[in-house]
Amino acid sequence: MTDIKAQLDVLPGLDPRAPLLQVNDLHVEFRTRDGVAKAVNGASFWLNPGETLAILGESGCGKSVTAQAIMGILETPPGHITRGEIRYRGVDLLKVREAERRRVRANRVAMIFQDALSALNPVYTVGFQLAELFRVHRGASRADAKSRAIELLDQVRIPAAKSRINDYPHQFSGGMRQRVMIAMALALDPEVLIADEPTTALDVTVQAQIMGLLAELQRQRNMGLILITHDMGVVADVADRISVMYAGRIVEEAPVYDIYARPAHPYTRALLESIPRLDLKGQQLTAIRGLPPALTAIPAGCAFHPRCGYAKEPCRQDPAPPAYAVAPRRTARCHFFREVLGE
Amino acid sequence: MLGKRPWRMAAIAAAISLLVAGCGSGDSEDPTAAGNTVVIGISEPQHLLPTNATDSSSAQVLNSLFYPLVTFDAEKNPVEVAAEKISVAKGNRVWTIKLKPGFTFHNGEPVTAQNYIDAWNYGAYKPNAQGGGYFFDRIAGYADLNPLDPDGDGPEKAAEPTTNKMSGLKKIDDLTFQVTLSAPFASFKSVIAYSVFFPLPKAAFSSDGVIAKGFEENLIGNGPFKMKGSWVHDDKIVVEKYADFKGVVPKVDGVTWKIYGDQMAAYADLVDNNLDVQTTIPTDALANAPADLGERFQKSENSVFEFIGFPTFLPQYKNPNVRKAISMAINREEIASQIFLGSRTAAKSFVSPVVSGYRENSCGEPCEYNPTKARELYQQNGGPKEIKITYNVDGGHKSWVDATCNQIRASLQVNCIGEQEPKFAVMQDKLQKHQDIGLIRLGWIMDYPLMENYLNPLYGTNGGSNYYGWSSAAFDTLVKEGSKAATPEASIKKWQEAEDILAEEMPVIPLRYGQNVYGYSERVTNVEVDLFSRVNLYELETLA
Amino acid sequence: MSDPTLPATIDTRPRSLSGDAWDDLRHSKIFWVSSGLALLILLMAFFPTLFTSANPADCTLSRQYAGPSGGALFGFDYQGCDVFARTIHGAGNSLWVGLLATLLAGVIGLFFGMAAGYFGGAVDAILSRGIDIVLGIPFLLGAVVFSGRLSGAGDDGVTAVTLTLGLLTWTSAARVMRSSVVAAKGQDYVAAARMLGASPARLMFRHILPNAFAPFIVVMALLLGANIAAEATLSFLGVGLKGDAISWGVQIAEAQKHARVAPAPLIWPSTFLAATVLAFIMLGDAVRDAFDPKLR
Amino acid sequence: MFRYIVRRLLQMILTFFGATFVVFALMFANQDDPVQALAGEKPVSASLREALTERYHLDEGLLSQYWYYMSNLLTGDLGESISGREIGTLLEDSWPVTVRLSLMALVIAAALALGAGVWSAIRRGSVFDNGILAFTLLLLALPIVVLAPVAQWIFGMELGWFPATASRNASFYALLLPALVLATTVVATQLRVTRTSVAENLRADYVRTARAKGLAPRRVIWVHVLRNSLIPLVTLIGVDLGVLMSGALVTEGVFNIPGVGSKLAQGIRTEDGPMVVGFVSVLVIVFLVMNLVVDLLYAALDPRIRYE
Repeated sequence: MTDIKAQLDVLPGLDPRAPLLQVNDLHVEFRTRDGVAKAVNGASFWLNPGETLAILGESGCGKSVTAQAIMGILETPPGHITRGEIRYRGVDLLKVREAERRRVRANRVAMIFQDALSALNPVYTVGFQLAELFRVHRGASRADAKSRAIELLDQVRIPAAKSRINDYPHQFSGGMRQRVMIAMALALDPEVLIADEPTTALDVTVQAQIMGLLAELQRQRNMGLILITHDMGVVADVADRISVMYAGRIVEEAPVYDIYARPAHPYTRALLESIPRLDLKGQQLTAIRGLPPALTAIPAGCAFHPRCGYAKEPCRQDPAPPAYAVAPRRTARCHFFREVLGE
Repeated sequence: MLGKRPWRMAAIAAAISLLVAGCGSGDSEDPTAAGNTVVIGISEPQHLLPTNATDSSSAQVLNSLFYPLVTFDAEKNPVEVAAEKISVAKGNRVWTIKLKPGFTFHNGEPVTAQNYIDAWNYGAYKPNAQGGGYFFDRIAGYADLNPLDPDGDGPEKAAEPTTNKMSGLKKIDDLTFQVTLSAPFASFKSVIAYSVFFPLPKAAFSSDGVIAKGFEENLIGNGPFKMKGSWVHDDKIVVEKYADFKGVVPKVDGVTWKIYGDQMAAYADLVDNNLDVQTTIPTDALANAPADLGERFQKSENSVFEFIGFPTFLPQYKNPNVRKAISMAINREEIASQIFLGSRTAAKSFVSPVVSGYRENSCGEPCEYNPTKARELYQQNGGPKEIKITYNVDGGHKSWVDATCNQIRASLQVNCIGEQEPKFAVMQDKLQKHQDIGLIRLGWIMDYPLMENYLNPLYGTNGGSNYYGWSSAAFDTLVKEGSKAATPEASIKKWQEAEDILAEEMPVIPLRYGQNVYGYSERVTNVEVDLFSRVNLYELETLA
Repeated sequence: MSDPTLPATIDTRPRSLSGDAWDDLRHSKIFWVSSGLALLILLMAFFPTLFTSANPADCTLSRQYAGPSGGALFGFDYQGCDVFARTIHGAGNSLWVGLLATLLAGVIGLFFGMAAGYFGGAVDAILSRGIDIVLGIPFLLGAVVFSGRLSGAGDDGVTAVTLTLGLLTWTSAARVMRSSVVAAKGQDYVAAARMLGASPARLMFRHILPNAFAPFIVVMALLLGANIAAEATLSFLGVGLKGDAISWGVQIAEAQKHARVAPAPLIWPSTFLAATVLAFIMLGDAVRDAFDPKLR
Repeated sequence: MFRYIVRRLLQMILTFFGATFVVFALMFANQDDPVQALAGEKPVSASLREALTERYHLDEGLLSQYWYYMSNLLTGDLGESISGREIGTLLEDSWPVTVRLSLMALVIAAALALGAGVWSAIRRGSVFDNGILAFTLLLLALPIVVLAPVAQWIFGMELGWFPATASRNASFYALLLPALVLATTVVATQLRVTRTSVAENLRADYVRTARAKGLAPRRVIWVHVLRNSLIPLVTLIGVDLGVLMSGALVTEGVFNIPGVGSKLAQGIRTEDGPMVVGFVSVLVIVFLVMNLVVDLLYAALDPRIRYE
């Protein structure tokens, strides 16, 4: 495995001591005919090697857009990054020229997507799509690339890898396809892996296998993993830290056990309460009142205030609540976080 | 399956097809470049066997490969060429033709009387279905070779001809033969000038009365040029000078007959000097020809006669006055100058000026453009409210028919439409069934320069092209008497009296006489085009 | 009473494909320009007298190639007819032939392509080979037979030309439809719809058609342009419109012969024809983009 | 797959007979008086008419005429055209130049359609996109009847870049102008279809994955997107080749190329049944083969399409 792991000096100025990935006050907006949709409004988080950060939130809260912004595959127009930094090992990727940025993609920072069937090119064999990475990034020969591809399929535990290399995506089951995606992402031994709802399209048993595989591979390679999901259950047993996202902002960030034990933001608390639990069998499930705001018209102040039980006057005015330090290595953007914590 | 790279697939496919496209580059050398030879444009001849070839293109090619018995001088009188002497016994029925000695075919065979007799018999013999067969119908014994089907389309088939030799042809000696006609005809000498009467060498026949396979592609004639290579269909026919030719020797060493499917394409080559002579410049190019060619754009007489026939079997056109009124409504000069840009001249009589006996304006007043009188006469005689002029669409007549209709509409204040028929045959068929397709556009090119060759076929009761059902016994007898008359001058007097009846009855509206409108390149000079639209190969010269 | 907690700005009206499409179309400039142009031409086709009072058939040779004067904005042609009047009056036949022939070809192409693509197997074999046979029939032969046999006396040949174009030009549309149906048939949503008990007809037209429609619409829009232009080729070959029927095709076939001497009688009808083709194809594009959710 | 090809070949034979019969029937319906059609406007003598009617069974019914034609054909004798020329030689004379001309036109059209189609799909709505759209529409709207003579006049006679006409074995260069003119009749449709298909595929998820794999935009388009969007273009190319062969009538006329198109037109005008059917039989074979190749290409391009 390591022979191809030539540590290309992909980017000038990489500082091994700096945090693996640091996103500061990221703003992304989409200029559409119906007005400007502010998909991300100042998201900030960081990631260290070997650590798993879960980004949690309802669909439409900007988590996928954030991931794509990090990878630099946002389609501009209509998507535009208006402010903020994405620092990989100290280097702000937004300042880097596209040609060099491309060398980071899949090489140092990789990504896997939700629906593997449509994410894989239907008209090329799985082997071709895997070997392509080695041929393009490492200039490997056709034979070398093919053997590397087979090795990768073994690693993600796809049976009879040697024969299946020439099969097409539609000949694989949902779980198998997701394993191929993972193999593709890990091909060049990246330091950061962003998984955008990797198991949403899969049933529970396969989900567990995939998450298990991810965790195992992460440990082996001491990789940083950003897990984007809306499923609280998956997060609990995999993530080290959780950032809860709402209307394009990180409203709360904390180690996973603290959040489950004592959430500091009303939205987090509401999310936790809406998880169906065995002991509440037969009772009415609690749901959060209302709908997430349209991104073209995000309410002033704290975006959650129209749906928040604790909302008071200050919550409704600008500026939005800052990230109060609730505890060491833990923040929440709520003026009344103590009240939320207290109960 | 097809490999991973779609690009390799596409590149291979493109390469193969370009290879295929490029490989047939063959002889793209420019035919005009070679020395003292000329390139003349023709359309693809249907046949080249003399007795089967009746279109002008094949006539041109045959004229280079064979030596005619007779040709015409400036006054259009027949003059012996290959024949030494052509004499006729009293009664104009028995003609004796004596050939000039010493002539040989291109394969060395001497030219004898038998060659002519075999060729003419072959042409007349019905099963051979030769296009020019009807030219021999005057010779005695023709009927034995062409038994007619007793009941037309009925079940009975025509009987097989008993013999394939016409009784009227008799060999006197090696260089003389005698032709006996079934009926006296004073001007038979003019008839045998046509290319149908060329001789055929013995080599042409694989057995008695059967043409050898491939002979038509590699003709052997007795003319000033001989075939160089064979007839490349739709491409070209190359002929070169025949060394020991005893007749008048042409100035050029060879001719390439270049075949064109479309006259405009030929004109494009002419302007580009890829083509040396084009005998008929298309009407569409007339507007630019003077500018493109300057004084290399010329005109000369030919026998084309264009007219409109009245369906006299229809009630509305029975009255001659209605016919005269319509004729007076047409301004022939304006159409000739505006539509045909002077390439046609207005016609005011019923035969072509090229024949002796033609009289200027024999039609008289009905052919003069006089809209007011025309409208009066038309309304007095209750002409029909709508006039239709039918024409076959593949002849390029649309523009002048529309113009004529516009004139009739303006003069007679009646509606007039140009009606297209996809094919000439469809028009003919409807006429035979006396359907009302209105006035019919017709044209005629002579076979031989005699008034009779206009009067009989066009206006005779059973004339081949008399589609309008007009017949007059007086007219027929006058034409017959003309044919039998002792001297050509007597024939002409009779034929002119017949023409006067036409002026009275107006079965047709004479419109225009055609002209050869031809052009040549900067490489040639002395270019003349004769009555039959054939280039005079003997005078033609290339500039050094 | 709307729920107070809902942000006022969310549009609560029910959203349908056509609703979205109209929303989309309203904004696109191309849509307005092309539909305006198309409307103008349709108006010209049905009410020529709105644009010119001159009689297109009143031609006198003395005015041959005369320049523009008075009502005749484009001058006079080879026969001395008013080019402007003939172009306006020509719109009727040209559009009539173009639209009808394309409609006919579209319907046949749709059914052949859909059936061949959807049923596959024997049906596909028969229909596809049928398409090959029709492709084999030379265009001119069809035109000659139809114009020869169909048009009685006095008929101006419009039905013959429309039938000729309609019955001979649907093959490429059918082939493109078949290929997109074959591709679309394999998708999961079709299996799902079938599992939900959709009848083949519903499957074909409710589910497969919208997804297989994009390339088909493109080919059809182009076919409209090609058919209007083909009418000129038919007139040139002498099997187009007959009698004194006027159309751009007849004008172009006539003017083409004298283009070097008098380009105007050729340029104007060709420009009108190009503008019509452009208008209908841009309109087709705009509508197709709007109705294709995937291209949103 | 092999069984599929065999089945398709069997179908070809049936289609071949079907096509020849249909065209024979059309020619029969179109037949008024072939003898007169041959003679043009000259009168036809009764004896000549009877002889030709006898030789070509012109007076017999459709079925018997078709039977005569087919019995000859099966013995390899394509028969004689009414003008008396061997149809076999007619085919040999006119097919080569037509194949070269239509292949050249097709390669030019496909290359332009591919290049411009992909580029205008990427730059949807840009000046290039609309410019190319307007240009191809102008080509489409200008009837070939106008385009061919104008092209010949400008490029052939005035500027002299190309020879004004081309002969049967004209050089590659001489055929370039007619090929370009012919290409205009098909390039518009091919380009539009490619543009739509590529635009649609650019939206697909696998394109996002390809970008996420750090592939250069060129590779994303020309490797990943293209192969998914080729099916409509390939379909059209299959159809267009045959159309170019039989439909090049006007272009062949203007450039004096004695190809299949002009021979067909001549055959139809002179109501020459055997000749037209001879040509159409070969044409139908071309269509059949092309469509088989296109269907096989479907399977090659899109693995989800399988033929048993």
